Amino acid sequence: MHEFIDYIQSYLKTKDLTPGGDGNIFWATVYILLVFVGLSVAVIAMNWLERKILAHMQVRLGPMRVGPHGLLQPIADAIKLLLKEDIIPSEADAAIFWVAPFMVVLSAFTVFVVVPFGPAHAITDMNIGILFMLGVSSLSVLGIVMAGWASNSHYPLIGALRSSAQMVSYEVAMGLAVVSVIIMTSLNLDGVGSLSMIEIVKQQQAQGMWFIFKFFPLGLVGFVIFAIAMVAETNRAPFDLPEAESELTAGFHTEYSGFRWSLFFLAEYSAMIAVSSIAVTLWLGGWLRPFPNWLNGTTWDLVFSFFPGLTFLFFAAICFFNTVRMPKHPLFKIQTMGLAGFGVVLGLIGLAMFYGPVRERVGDIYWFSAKVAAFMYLYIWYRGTFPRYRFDQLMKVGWKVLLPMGLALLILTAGVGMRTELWAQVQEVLHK
Amino acid sequence: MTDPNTLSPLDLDTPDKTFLDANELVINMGPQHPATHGVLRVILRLDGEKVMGLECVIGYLHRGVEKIAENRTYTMFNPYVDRMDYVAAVSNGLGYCEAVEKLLNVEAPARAQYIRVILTELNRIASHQLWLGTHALDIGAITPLFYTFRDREEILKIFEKYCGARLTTHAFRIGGLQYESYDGFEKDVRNFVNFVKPKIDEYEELLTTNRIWLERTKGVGVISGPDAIALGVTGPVLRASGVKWDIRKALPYANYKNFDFEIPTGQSGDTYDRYLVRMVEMRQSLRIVEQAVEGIPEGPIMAKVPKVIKPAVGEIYHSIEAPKGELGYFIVSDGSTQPYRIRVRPPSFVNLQALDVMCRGQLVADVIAVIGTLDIVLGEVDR
Amino acid sequence: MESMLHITTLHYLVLGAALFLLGVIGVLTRRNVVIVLMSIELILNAVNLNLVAFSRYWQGMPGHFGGPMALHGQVFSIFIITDAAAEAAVGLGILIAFFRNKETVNVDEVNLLKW
Amino acid sequence: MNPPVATPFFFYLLSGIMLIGGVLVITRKNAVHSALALITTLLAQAALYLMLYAPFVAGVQIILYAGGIMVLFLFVIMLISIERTMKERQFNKQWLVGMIAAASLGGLFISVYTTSTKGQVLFPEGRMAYGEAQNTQMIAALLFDRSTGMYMFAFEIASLLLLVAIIGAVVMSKKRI
Repeated sequence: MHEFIDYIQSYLKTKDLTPGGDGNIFWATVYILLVFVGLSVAVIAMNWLERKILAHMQVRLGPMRVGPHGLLQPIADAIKLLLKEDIIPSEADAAIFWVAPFMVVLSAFTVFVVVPFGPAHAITDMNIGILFMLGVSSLSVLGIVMAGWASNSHYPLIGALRSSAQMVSYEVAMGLAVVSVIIMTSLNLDGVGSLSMIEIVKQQQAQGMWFIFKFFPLGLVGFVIFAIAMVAETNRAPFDLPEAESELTAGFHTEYSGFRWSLFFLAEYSAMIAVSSIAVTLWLGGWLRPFPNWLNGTTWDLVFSFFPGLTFLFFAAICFFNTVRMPKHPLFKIQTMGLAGFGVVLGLIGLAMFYGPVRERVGDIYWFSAKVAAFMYLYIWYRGTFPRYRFDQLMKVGWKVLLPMGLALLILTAGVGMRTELWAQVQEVLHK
Repeated sequence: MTDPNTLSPLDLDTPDKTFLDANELVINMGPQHPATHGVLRVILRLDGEKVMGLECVIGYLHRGVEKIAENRTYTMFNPYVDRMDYVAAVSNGLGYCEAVEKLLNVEAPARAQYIRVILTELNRIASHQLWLGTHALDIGAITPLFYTFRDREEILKIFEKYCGARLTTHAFRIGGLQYESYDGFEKDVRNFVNFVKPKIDEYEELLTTNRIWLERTKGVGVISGPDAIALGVTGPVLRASGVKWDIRKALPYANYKNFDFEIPTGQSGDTYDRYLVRMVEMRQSLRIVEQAVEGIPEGPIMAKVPKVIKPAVGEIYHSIEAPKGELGYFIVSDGSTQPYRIRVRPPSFVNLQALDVMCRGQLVADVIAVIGTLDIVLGEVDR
Repeated sequence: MESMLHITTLHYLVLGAALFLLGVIGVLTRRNVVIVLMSIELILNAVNLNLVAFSRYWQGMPGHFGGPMALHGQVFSIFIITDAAAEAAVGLGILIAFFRNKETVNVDEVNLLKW
Repeated sequence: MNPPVATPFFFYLLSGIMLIGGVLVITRKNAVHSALALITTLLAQAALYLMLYAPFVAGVQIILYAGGIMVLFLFVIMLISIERTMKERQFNKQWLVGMIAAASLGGLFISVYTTSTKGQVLFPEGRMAYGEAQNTQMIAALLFDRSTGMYMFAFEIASLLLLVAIIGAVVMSKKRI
């Protein structure tokens, strides 16, 4: 028992190691559970936020009935989905039909093994981090194709073919943008780059610049290519053809219902979070706080470290603001009291985050999540604004616009990078 | 895979040899499909995503309106016409009442004419708003739907205040109106005109210059002017092909010749032009409403019509410009209180024939856009 | 039993050989061209497994071929994966062309050089 | 560097998956099932690569094989109708010859692996384990580096091969050029 506690504590003494890097199985398990739970909560929150934000963009209120401001609506939906009959069409290929959603969910969740929420806050740090993420997330294509084919119906099949063609073609542009970042990571003293997610962020820290600003506008162009490709990769509006409701009813998951359908839903949202975290890690400095050059110094570090606590306090304040007017109906009274309780919990979390050791540990997670949340808002915004591309136009954008742009970007980045390296060497020689 | 030829009686001029013949896909779209605007069933023959031909199967909403008419008196049949094009019920009523008035040789008084024009034009705007919302939804833009429904609500409120119903209004009577306009009717209409003008700009802001919207609508579902005329297509679809034909100008009915308005036309006859034409039409309708509300005269609202309507033996064809095109009523009277035969020429039904021509060689997604741009209402197609 | 619990290079080689044999059986006996192509992928993978296992083996060996830079096997396996991609693309292209003309995917019906 | 955990267990698990997958690939009637079995095999193999301290090859295996080539396979299987082929005979007439050839090849493997050991292991495990931390960088050095790189030419040839394959595939599958 004593050894076990020692084993647990041994990891806490290491400051800059991920549990995987330390080889500590206990903490790796804890981290896996934490990421899993956090991701599920994020998907639930995203579900509610998407409905609310989209509704307010469209001059309506969105869910209002279940819980105060519909806060419990996602839970109600989840219960409904779990209780629904799980239909497998009689002509479907049952085994594949059964496996497909799990395949999609697995690939969407597995990528979070290497997502760096902080220098030590990742399940593990792989030498092939970004390659792993791209590779595993591309496996969801297989699940989608399986789902579409196994349904043995026209609409799902077309949806599956569309979506796999779309994902495969946008992966190319995505990969090129990613490679341009990997070239940027190699612009250090020993000239060795890295595919590791943590190392990429550390390079941005070392070079004193987020890669979105590197070699302006090259970094920005790469980011834009990735930002477009990642929307297509996750089959979201305006590239949501595979599930274009008005054309293909629901695309590859037309025949799915209940629990299995909700797995697809879960996978879609966690894939959105996954690609957003790639974008954040590669271009937006991962867990680094904003304005590191402009507002530097320990004072500013302290100020920025208060942000997580303040955010939670802000949410708590919103909750309390909504409880000021107490409704008469007893049911709504309970709801409002529940909201107040939620506000108290949020406030306590916020206060806890001002406590020194906690503050140090959550700062990086907070900034990472905040940046990912900004991307999530973008996704919702796109959905509220854009019509849908047609399939040939989508392919045109992917192959004729983004791919040449990506190639040119890659060559230019390599060229500019070599020039700066040469320049550094010349300087070195001159100094000698 | 089923042999497509045995599945449907598609009469296609031999398409070019397809990529994988064995995999030519026959897709049954509808009658339960979110984008067919009701219970339209379209049998699509696809080569990959390319449409090789299609056939519309209609009749799922057939209620025998024309047959019902033969067993009802002229007055009793009046509410039934609202149920044909239920998003433009007022226009249907106007067409029917004017046709019977023509048969009886009476004319509605001037005040009634003005109120009729106001309500009909408001209904045109409502119909176009509904079209815009659903059309944009089909193409994937979900937000305009809610904007247009928010504004259409104001029109329905005016209808409700005027005659107590929002959708199937039964607003007009043979020979004029039953109800005098309520207090503040003119104010409501003026307020509405001022309210909706910036809103139309808002719709256009979301769509007109949106790159994706342009790519999805330009060059899609093109139909040339002569083709459109040959198929009997009318309304905005015809005008977008460059044919300046609007019954309000060409064969003026009601008192449309008193008003100053323009007939917008397009050039290329594609989906984008049809969109623009309808947007301009909404503004022109507002112009008509503005003029009409300024010029409402005082006076009676009902002409002298006998209690029991018994037109003389004869037949009449009368058509009006409904929001969707030419809406015609052909009425045969045998001198009794009931019409011997009523035949309706519904614009949606005739326009729907152009679907095949417009969709050949396009992609599946375009079929959705074209069905949307035709602005069909299945209640009117099937009657 | 001891040799069972201690995984050596030989274990990987035996696994590779087994996969190779499965691939060979598939290529020689199946009629469906798609499955024949997949069996070829199996063979290539068996080879890859051997190469990577040997790369690991040489990394632990002293001498000219050994040492930390003894990753030649891995480099070779990457080349083989590239080849597999090219082979799959061309093979499936031929398959499509063939299917379009003969409406069959059976390998023993490919008995004409021209049709 | 961490000591590897439960290597035999994972080795036997993964090799079991691979062998079952391989058997399914060559025995299934339905080509889609075969493809899925092959994907399972490939993924298990990627895990084996990780056990062999070759993470880069594992990544390439996942991204290219499982994510790329197999999607291509699935695409083609879905394009060609398979209902008819499923009803037909699955094995060709020379299956006996094939089995004999495979059996003799297997015998050859067995004889090689068993006879030459003489009581000692043919290829003992490499005792020194170099970590995967720099694996990608070292492969890159072998491929591209000025001093240590020796596969640059082969790399270029491979790219040429891919180009030819692209053109070939397009020419083959286009209906008219």
